[in-house]
Amino acid sequence: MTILTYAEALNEALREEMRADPRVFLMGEDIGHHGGIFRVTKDLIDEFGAERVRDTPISESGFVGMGIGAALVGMRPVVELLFMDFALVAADQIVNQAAKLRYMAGGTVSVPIVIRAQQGGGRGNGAQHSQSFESWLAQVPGLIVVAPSTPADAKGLLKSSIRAGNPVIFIEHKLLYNTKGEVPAEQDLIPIGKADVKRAGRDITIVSYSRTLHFALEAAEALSPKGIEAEVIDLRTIEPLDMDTILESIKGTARLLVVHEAHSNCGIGAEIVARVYEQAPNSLVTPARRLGAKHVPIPVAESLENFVLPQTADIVRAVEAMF
Amino acid sequence: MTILTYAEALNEALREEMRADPRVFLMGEDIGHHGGIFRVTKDLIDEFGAERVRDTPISESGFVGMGIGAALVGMRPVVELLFMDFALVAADQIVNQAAKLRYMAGGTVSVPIVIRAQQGGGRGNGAQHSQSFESWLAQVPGLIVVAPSTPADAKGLLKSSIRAGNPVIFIEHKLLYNTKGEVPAEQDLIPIGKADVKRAGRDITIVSYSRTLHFALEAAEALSPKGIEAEVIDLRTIEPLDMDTILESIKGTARLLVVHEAHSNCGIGAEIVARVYEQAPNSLVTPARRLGAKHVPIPVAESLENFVLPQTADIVRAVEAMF
Amino acid sequence: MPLTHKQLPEAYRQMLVIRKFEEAIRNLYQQGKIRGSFHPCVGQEAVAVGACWALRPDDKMTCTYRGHGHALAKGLNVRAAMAEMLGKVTGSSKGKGGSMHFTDPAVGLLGANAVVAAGIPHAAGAALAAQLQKKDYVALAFFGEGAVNQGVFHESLNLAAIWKLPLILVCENNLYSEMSPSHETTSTVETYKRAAAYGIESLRVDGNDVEAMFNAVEAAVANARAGKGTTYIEAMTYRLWGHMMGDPEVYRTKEEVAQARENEPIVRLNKRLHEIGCSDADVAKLEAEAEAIIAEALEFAESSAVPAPEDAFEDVFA
Amino acid sequence: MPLTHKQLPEAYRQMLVIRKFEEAIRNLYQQGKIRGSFHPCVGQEAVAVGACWALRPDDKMTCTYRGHGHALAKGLNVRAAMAEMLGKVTGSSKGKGGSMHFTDPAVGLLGANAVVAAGIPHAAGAALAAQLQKKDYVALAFFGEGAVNQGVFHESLNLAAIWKLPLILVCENNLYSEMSPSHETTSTVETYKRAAAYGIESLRVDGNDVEAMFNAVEAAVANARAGKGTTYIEAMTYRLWGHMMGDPEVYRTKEEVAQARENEPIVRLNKRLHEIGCSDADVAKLEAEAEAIIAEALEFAESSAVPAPEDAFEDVFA
Ligand SMILES: Cc1ncc(C[n+]2csc(CCOP(=O)(O)OP(=O)(O)O)c2C)c(N)n1
Ligand SMILES: Cc1ncc(C[n+]2csc(CCOP(=O)(O)OP(=O)(O)O)c2C)c(N)n1
Ligand SMILES: [Mg+2]
Ligand SMILES: [Mg+2]
Repeated sequence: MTILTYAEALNEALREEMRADPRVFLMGEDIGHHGGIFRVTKDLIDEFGAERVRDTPISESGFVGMGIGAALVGMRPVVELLFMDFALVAADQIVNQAAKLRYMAGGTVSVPIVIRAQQGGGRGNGAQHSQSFESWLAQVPGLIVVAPSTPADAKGLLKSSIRAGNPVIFIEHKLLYNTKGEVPAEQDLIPIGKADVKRAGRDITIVSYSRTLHFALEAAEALSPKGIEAEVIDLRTIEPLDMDTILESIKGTARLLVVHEAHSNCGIGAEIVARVYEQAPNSLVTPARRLGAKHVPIPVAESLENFVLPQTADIVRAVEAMF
Repeated sequence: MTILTYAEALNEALREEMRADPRVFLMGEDIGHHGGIFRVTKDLIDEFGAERVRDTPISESGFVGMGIGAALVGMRPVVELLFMDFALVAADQIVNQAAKLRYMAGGTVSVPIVIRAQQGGGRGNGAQHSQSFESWLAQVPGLIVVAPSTPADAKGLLKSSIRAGNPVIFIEHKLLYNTKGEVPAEQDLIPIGKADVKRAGRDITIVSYSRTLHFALEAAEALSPKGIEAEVIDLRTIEPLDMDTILESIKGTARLLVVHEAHSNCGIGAEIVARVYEQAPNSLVTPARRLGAKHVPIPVAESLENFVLPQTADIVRAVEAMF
Repeated sequence: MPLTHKQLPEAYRQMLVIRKFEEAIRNLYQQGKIRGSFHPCVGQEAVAVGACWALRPDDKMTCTYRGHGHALAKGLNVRAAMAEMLGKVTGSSKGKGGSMHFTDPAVGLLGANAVVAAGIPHAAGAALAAQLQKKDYVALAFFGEGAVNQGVFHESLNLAAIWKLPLILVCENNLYSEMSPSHETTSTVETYKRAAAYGIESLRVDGNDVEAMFNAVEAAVANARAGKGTTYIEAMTYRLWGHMMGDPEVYRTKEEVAQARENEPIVRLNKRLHEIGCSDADVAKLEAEAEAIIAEALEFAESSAVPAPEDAFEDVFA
Repeated sequence: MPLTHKQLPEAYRQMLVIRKFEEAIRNLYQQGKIRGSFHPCVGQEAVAVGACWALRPDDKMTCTYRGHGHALAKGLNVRAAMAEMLGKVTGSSKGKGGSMHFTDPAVGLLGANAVVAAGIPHAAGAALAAQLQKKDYVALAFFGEGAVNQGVFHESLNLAAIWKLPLILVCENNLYSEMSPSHETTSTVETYKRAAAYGIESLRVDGNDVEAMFNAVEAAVANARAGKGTTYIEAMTYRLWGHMMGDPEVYRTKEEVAQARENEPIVRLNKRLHEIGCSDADVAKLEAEAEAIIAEALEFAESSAVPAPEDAFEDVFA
C-alpha cells in the first residue's frame, strides 16, 4: 500500500502500461517537456522519450483524429484533452469517428483509443472550462465512459481502459488531482462496468461518481447522527451502467438518490431513475430523485457557482426530504 | 387553408420573415443557387439575393461562428447545417459559444441565431448521416430546441424561432420534408415551449415529436379497435419541456409512454420519466416507459435500421405491455 | 518506375471495373434496390487507380463517400463491395456501412468517410504509427477540393508537416463541391499552393492521366518511405455524373460536360493502349473481362442474404 | 495619420493602466481573492493599445482569455473590469464571466473567449454584418500565434478572403503557446505567410512599438472601410510573465526574459516620450494618474457586493 495523489496514480498507470506495451503512446498539449498542466504525465518523457510522449499543437480534431488512425493500425494511443470542454472542438472525431468506425466497418477494424480529460467546476474557471460531459458521451453508442473518484480507482481503471481495445472516454476531475488515497502496490486492473459500494447503509442508496461521490460520502456522515444510514455507490463507469449493483442496493434501502455535477437535463440521473422504474418498479417506498447542476451555464463568482453545482448540504437536504 | 409540404412550409416561413425583417439572412451549403439539398430555401435567392441567401464553403465552425458574430451585432442569422450530424464539426461554436456568450457577458449581449438542420434515420444514410441530437442539445443551458412534426407547426415554430432573440436549434427530419399538411393561410406564430395534443384519448398518454410522432398516431389508430384509446402529445419544443401538458394528460390516462428516434440513453424519454416521478409520483397506475433507438450506431441495411429505430409496431407492442 | 506497358492494359481493366461498378449501382438505384445516397466517381477513375497502384498492399489509405473507385483500386473485393451496396450480410461491412463506408484493413483500406475531411487525420495517424513502429509503410488520404475549407484538413496538414509524416495527400479536384463551383467557396483555387504554405511538398497533376497520376504518387511514396515527409498532390479531374443520384446538375452546362467527356480517363487510356500497340480485340477482351467481373459480383450480391435484425447488436465493440 | 505627440503620453498612460491592472490582479490572486485562472498580458500592452486606438468606438473587437489589455484599450471600464475579476455583482459580467470573458458591447467589445481561436469567426461575423447593414464599421480579432493551428482559424480566414470582409486579424506572436515554443508546433513560424496563402493582405510588425502597431492597424482599417477586405497583422511581442499564475517557466531562460525586458513596450515608449520632449515630471504624472485609476477601481471592486445566489438564474436568455 502506498499513498498517492489522484494525479500520481494516473501517472503510475500510464508508466506501467507504457512499460508493458510498446504500442501505448501519448499525445496532448504540453504533456511532454512540461509534464502536463495538471502533472499527470510528469517525467514520462524522460523515460519514454518525445516520440511516445508527444506535445501537440492546439489542434484537437487533428490529433484526436490521428490517435484514431494510429489505433486503426494497432497502436494504443492515450490522448489528453486539456479540458473536457475542448472535446467540443474534436466532437466529430470522437462521436462520428472513434465511436462508429468499427460498426460501419462491420467489425473489421477496431479503435483502441483512450481520450483522457479533466472536467467539472468548483474553481471559478467559467462556463467554457467547467463542464461535465459524461451524460452527452453516454448517449453515443460505441463509447465507453469512465469516471473514477479515488486514486486507486483512477489507476486501476486507466490501466483497464488502455487495455480495453475500444474507445474509452476517461474522465478526471480538476479538483480530484491533489486528493490522496491508498493505492495497492500490486494494484492491478479495476474492471470497466463495475460499480463500487463506497459506504454501506440500510436507509437510502446514493449513487454518484467523480467529485460528487465525495460529497455524497460527506453527506452520509452528516446524516448518520440523524439516524439515516446511507449506502453510497460509486458508479466508476458511466457507460455501460452497472444497474445490478444499484438494484441490489435499493432492495435493501428502498430509496434512491442519484447525484452528479453534470446538468440534470437528460443526465445520468434521469437515465438511472428511468431504468429503475423499468427494471424494478416496485422497489422504492419514495420516488427516486436525482440531483445535478441547475440548468444554467457555470458561473465564475463563488456565490453563484456553489449555488449552481450540487454541494454536500444539497445532498443532505435532498435525502432528508425523502424521509 | 392551403396544403403545403413540410419543406414548403419552412420555405414560406423563411420568406415571410425575410420580407418582414431585413436583419434576417441565411447561410449554408448550397442553399442559394441550388435552393438547398432538401429544397427548403428554394428560390429565396431570387427574391432576396446572394447577399442574404449565402452559399458557404464546407466550414461549419466558421460559418456558424460567423452567424454568432452577426447575431451579436443585431442581425438575425438562420444557419443551415446540411445534416444535424455535422453539428459535431461546429460543436464548440454551438455549445461553448452560442449557448454561453450571453451568460458569460452578464446579459449585456444576446445571440439571436437559428441553427436549422434535418436529422434522423430511415433512409439508409448510415451512422454518420442518421443521428438525432435533441437529447444532447437539451442538456446545454442556453439553447432552445425545437422539433416540429407537421407543416403547420414547422412554419409557425420557425417564425417564432427567428423572432425568439436567442439561440434556437431547429430540428427538421429528412423523412418529413415531403409530408403534406394544411397550413392556415393566416398562419402565424406557434409559441415555443408549448406541446400540442395531436390526438385525444383516455387510456394512455404517448409523448413524442418529429417523425416518431406520426408513428405514435398510427399506433394509436391500431390500438383503438383493441379498445385502447391513446392520447398523443406532440412535444414540438424539446427544451424548454412543456411538463404541464404531459402532467395534465396523465391525470386522465394514468399511463405514460415516451417515444423518440434518438437513442434511449440519457434521452428526452428518461428526462420526462424522471420529472413525472418528481412532479407527480402517484399519477401512474403502471410504470412510465420510454422507447428510443437501440444502443448501437444506425446501420444501413433495411432489416437492421428498422430493428434499431422505433417503429409503429414497437409502439403498439410497448403500449399493450402496459395493460 | 512508371507503369509498364504490361500494366497499362490491367490498369484499363481496373478502371473499367470501377466504371461498370458505378453503372451497375445506378441501375440498382433506379430499381430502388439501393438505400441511402450514392456518390458516383465516374470520370475520376484514373486518380484512384494511378494513386492506389503506386501503393503496396500494406500501405494504408482513407477516402471519401465518393470512394468506390479508391476502395476497388486498393483491392477491396468487388463482390463484397457490391453486396455492401445492397445491404447484404456478405457485404464488406455486413450491410452496416453501405455506400459511404467501404473498409477493408486486409488491403490497407482504413475506411471511406461520410464526413468531409474527417478521414485525413486517420491517414496521418496511420503514418505516425508507421514512424512509431519503425515500419516503412506509408499512408495516403483521398479528399475532394471542397475539403480544404474544413478545419481538420488544416490541422492535419500542420501536424503532417511538423512531424514529417510518411503521408500522401491526394486532393481530387473535380471543380465542384456538391452543387457549388469551388472557386466560389475557396479563396485559393489552386489548393496545392495553400498546402505549400505549411512547408509541404506540393504539386498539381493531370488526374485524368493514369500514368501521370501513378508517377506523381510513386515519387511521393518514395520520399515518404525515405523519411522525407509528406507530399500534397492536387489531381485535376472531373465528375462526369451528378454529385449524387437525383442531382439536377443545373450548375453546369451540357457543353461543359460534353467537353469533359472527350478528356475523360478511360477514353484517354483507350487511345494510349492503341498507341502502345493494343488491338481493338485486345481492348474488347479487357472490356469483356470487366463486364464479367461486375456481372459475377452482381449475381453474388443479389443472391446473398440480408442481415438478421439481431445482427445490429454486433460489431459495436471489439 | 500616426499617433500625434499629444496622443503618445495618453497611450503611455493607457499602457500603464493595463500593466498596473495586471499587477493588482497578481496581488489579489496571491491573496487568494481571485478564482479561476489568470492569464496576464504584461509585456504585450503595445499590441492592445496600438491596435484598439486605431479603431472607432463602434468598431467591433473580439479577443482572448489573455484579453485584459485588449478590453481596457477598447474602452472597458476599469472599475467594472476589476469588479469582474473579484466576482462582484458590479463586474462587467456581474461576476458570471470572470477573467476570461470581458465583454462590453457599448464599446464594441463583443467578448474575450476562453477557447483558442473561437472568437475569430465572431469578429468575421460582425464584419459580415457591417457589409449587410451597409455600415462602415470594421471588426478586429486578437488571437495568439498558437491559435493558427486550430481549425476554425483556417475556416475563418478562407471565409474572410472570399467575402472580402472588413476584418483585421491581429496575431499576437509572443513565441509561446502555454509552455511550448510555437516553432515546435507550427510548421510555418512566420504565421503571416500562412495567412498570405488565403490571398489575404498580410504583414508582420513590431508589436512592442505602439506607434508601428497603430500605423499598421490604421492602414488595415482604412482598407477595410474602403471595401478592400481583410488584413492579417502578425504582431511580434513577448509575454514577460508566465502563461498563467503558477507557471514555473522552465521552458525559457532567465536571460531570455531579461533581454526581453529591455525591449518591452513601456520602457520603449518611456524613452520615446523623452525624445519628443516629455520631462521626467510629465512621465511621473502619467504614472501617478495610472496608479490612481487602478487604486480607485480596486477600492470600488473590493467594496462591491457579491452576487446573490439566485442571480445565477438570470442572463441565460434575452
Ligand atoms: C463536415 C461536412 N459538411 C458537409 C457535408 C455534406 N457534403 C457531402 S459531399 C460535400 C461536397 C464535398 O465536395 P468535395 O470535397 O469537392 O468532394 P466531391 O464531392 O467533389 O468529391 C458536402 C458539402 C459533409 N459530408 N461533411
Ligand atoms: C481549443 C482549445 N484548446 C486548448 C486550450 C488551452 N489553452 C489555453 S491558452 C493556450 C495556449 C494558446 O497559445 P497562443 O494562441 O499563442 O496564445 P497566448 O496564450 O500565447 O496568448 C492553450 C493551449 C484552449 N483554451 N482552447
Ligand atoms: Mg469536388
Ligand atoms: Mg503565444
